[in-house]
Amino acid sequence: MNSDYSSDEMMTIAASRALTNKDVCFVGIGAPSAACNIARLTHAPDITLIYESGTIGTAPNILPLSIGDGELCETAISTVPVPEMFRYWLQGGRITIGFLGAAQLDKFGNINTTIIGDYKNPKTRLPGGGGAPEIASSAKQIYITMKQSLRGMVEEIDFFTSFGHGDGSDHRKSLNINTDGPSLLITDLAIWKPDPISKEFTVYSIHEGVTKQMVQDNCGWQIKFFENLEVTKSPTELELKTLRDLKERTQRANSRKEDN
Amino acid sequence: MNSDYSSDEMMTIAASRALTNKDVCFVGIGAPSAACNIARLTHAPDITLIYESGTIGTAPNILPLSIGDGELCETAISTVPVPEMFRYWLQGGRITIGFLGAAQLDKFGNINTTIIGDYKNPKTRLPGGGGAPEIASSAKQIYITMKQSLRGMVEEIDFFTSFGHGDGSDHRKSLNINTDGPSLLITDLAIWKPDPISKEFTVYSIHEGVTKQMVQDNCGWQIKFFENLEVTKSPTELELKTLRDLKERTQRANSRKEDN
Amino acid sequence: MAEFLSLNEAVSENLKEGDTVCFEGFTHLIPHASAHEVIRQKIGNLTIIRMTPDVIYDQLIGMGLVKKMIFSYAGNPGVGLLRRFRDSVEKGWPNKIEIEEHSHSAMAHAYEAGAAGLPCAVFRGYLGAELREVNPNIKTVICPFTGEELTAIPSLKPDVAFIHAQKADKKGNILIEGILGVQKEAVLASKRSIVTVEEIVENLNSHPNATVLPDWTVSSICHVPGGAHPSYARGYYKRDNASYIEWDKIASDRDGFKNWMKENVLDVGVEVFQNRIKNLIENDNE
Amino acid sequence: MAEFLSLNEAVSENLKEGDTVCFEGFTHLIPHASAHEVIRQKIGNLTIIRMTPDVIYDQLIGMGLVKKMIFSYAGNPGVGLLRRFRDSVEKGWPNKIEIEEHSHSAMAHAYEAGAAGLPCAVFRGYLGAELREVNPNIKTVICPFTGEELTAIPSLKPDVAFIHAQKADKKGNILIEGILGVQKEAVLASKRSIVTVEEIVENLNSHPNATVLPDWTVSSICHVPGGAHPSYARGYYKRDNASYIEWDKIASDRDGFKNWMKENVLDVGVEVFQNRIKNLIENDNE
Repeated sequence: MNSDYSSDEMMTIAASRALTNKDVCFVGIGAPSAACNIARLTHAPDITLIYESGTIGTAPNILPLSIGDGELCETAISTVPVPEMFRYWLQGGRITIGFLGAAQLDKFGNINTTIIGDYKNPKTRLPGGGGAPEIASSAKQIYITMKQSLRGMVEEIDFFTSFGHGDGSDHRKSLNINTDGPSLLITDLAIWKPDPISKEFTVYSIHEGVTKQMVQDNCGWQIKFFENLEVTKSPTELELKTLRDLKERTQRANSRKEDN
Repeated sequence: MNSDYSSDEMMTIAASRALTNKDVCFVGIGAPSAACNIARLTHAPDITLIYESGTIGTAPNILPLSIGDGELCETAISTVPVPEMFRYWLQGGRITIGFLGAAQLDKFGNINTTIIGDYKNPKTRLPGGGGAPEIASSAKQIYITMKQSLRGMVEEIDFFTSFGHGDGSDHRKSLNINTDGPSLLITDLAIWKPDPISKEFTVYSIHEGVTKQMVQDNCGWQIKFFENLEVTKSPTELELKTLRDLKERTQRANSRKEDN
Repeated sequence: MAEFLSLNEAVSENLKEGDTVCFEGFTHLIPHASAHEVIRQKIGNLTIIRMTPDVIYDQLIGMGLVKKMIFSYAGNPGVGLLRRFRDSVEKGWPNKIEIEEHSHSAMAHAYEAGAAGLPCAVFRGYLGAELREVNPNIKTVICPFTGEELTAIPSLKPDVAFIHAQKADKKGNILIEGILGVQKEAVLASKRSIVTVEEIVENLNSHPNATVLPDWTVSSICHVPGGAHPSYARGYYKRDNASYIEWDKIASDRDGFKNWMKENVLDVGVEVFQNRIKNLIENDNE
Repeated sequence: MAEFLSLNEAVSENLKEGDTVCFEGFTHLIPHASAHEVIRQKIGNLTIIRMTPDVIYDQLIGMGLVKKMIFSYAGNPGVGLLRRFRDSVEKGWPNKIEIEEHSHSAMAHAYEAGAAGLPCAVFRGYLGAELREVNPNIKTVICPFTGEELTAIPSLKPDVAFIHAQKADKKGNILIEGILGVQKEAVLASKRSIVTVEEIVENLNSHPNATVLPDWTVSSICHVPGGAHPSYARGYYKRDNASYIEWDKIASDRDGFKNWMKENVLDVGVEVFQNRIKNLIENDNE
């Protein structure tokens, strides 16, 4: 067991463990990208990673800084035009896991990355949805990763950028959305799964060294816990080394570029 | 002047003369393909030839036997998937001339290549429309080439495979078809253009050595002639040599393959 | 995840009596060997789909394995009509197949929509064309912005797609180069797919934007050199035009057809294909 | 037929005050030099379209040349938010731009439909998403076969498209390789198009299925080595990540922004781009 790791590292590694060789992941930049590549470099070498820039089956040696980095194309099985990516690959139902982040998230996995405040006169204008609205409905399952905070995990989001379970229970089905929706939330403190009936994100596993109170203190809604609450295993030496090596390679590659 | 040529050769060469460097032609196999390539090899070296197999800007050294011959791809600027060909290139309105043939043709340029007899119980089942229904509506202009016969040029076609001018005059516009439609008919005996008002194909030029009576004898409807009827210039030495060389190269290439 | 199988196993595992199936290839890369294997296994009652049904569809129809055909151009390219198809439609021999007829643009759009997971394809088609009077699967939708009436047809979603490609790598990724037709769309639109290939290589080493089907989009891969003959495979062998011309004569009468099928399809195995291309191998010095 | 022009001439001939214009590039091949030329020529009142507006759109907005933006993700990739865009939307400086906001899938479909000559794109989109409440250009059509409610948005048909590509041949055919984005669609959907290229070569000698825009689909071609910087051009130079990170600071206040624009855009010419990539040239030995 290794206790010398950050909560960020724990989050990334916990997310990587949820992925398998059979998954076809639509990967966003940041924590999802790191998690997917750790999975690929450890227990799931045959996982398929797809970035919305059109790169299919990439195996980057360093983490891309943007979804369109050259590294993604050079290591891909094929790079297709962006319209094809969204038509044949996402809408075509070929993605098993869509990885999303959130500026605001509610307990039903609904996500806001559009605005804080009012849409017409926003307090803060965020980047917007990008691929998320259709990833949320077309990927078979949605995994969400984010660091917990009272500002981020809220009772009510300001804008429904992408639909999770709506008001919960069978709200998705009632809108003819036939995919599973958010089925996993991995934060820096815990792993959450939707309650089978209400679809409310419920704490399933708490990362080693974290208390229930810490999870609640960093979440804006009243939390529920599954009965048989588990403890997330700390990162193994291999997981940690793989993640750190990847980050170091990435940093080295980027700084070398600037030194030239 | 050279009078030692066939009416087939005259037809192909007359058709080639109607093409310019600025044209983007959607080419069918047979006489259209020969005409387009003669134009390219004589007065219109910059003409763009597109075959529905997805080959854009081809310059075949021999005539293809099918629309998907390897020669077309090897000499093309680019070869695109067939759905893209029909979406971006034909439906996108980028084709200036669509070249069509016909099993049956009426005086308004409507074409049948589907059946002789009744659709459900045909006397003769023909190949069908292929690309023609949308070529007829999406290409800016339609050129038709066919050998004249009473069976082929009829008062009433058995099936509207592709729409020409319908019942004539503004019938196209009334169906929201905004392209010009059939604007030229080149047969082995004459060149025809639509009457500006009625849109009925009217003889514009008779090939040298052909009489009005011969044109009428090989056409199933009562023909009209333009007032200042012209005589189609016989093939020049260059045109004839280019056509015959092309056919000879084609034959040689094909027979060589069988000799192997 | 693609399995490497013999063609015999791949066909019997993936294709069932009554299935809807396409064998795609646009002049180039037509999967002849696969169609012959289906004929040997006598899998019948099929609905067959193809933009340009030619010799292999004439054979499937003549052998009585077809219930219905969805198509846009039924001819022997560069030669003429399809005699077994005509005999079925005109005279009902060996059975009268049902036909659903479209244009090329419609079929290409319908495969594309199938690959895109949509229930229908929307395009500008059939303006003034009579097919819309005889094919109930041609309908319309109105553009909610311009009011234009557009054409809609159901997307194509076959049970099984057969294609032939140049290469697979050891993992099962498939490379197609040259005239691409609708093969990628056909595979992505279908529930299952069987790909015969000329060659299995360590790495595809392909252009980044080349047409590659990842291994997990394909059901079975079969190594069948020459499997497109008398169609061609760019980089491997040329089109056997003589065979296409001969077909017109072979198919011209019922007995001649049956004898030819017995001798050249039923009584032989898939291995004959690699002999058939021996004199057609592409030669760079030529 | 494409004309070879200087970028200065190409911009003044093709782009007019009030036009609808897109500068496309998906991380790769973003036409920075073209946007800077438009800024120097002070062509304003523009409707700008882009899936992923980033630095150049921040610059166009900050310089007051934009009336409206149609987009799906407005961020500085890998860095953060767009400060000039935010200042316009949140505080109205230098003017409050109008926005029409979509998803990536919607924008990609809308370019594709524009290239395909259709009035609208039909897809499965925005299920449960709130953008459909605030964007009146998101409507529905019903599939006439299944009854499914599908999404429709107007196709994109800009007046002018700007893209950057690796190569043009002497005739004017354009080659794009690597991450392709929506550039081909953007050019085919637009009335006019300007392509800056790294290199003009005798022959493209490209893969048969490479992405090539024939010369007659393009209005003007300009030879601008480095014209994508700080974006990258596969085979030529790498992405200048440091510049993207710097931009966040430069754009953080109005005066700093204006000074930077004067010094690095207004007071210089297109020739600066080839110097900016000197330390980023791709090196095969690396």
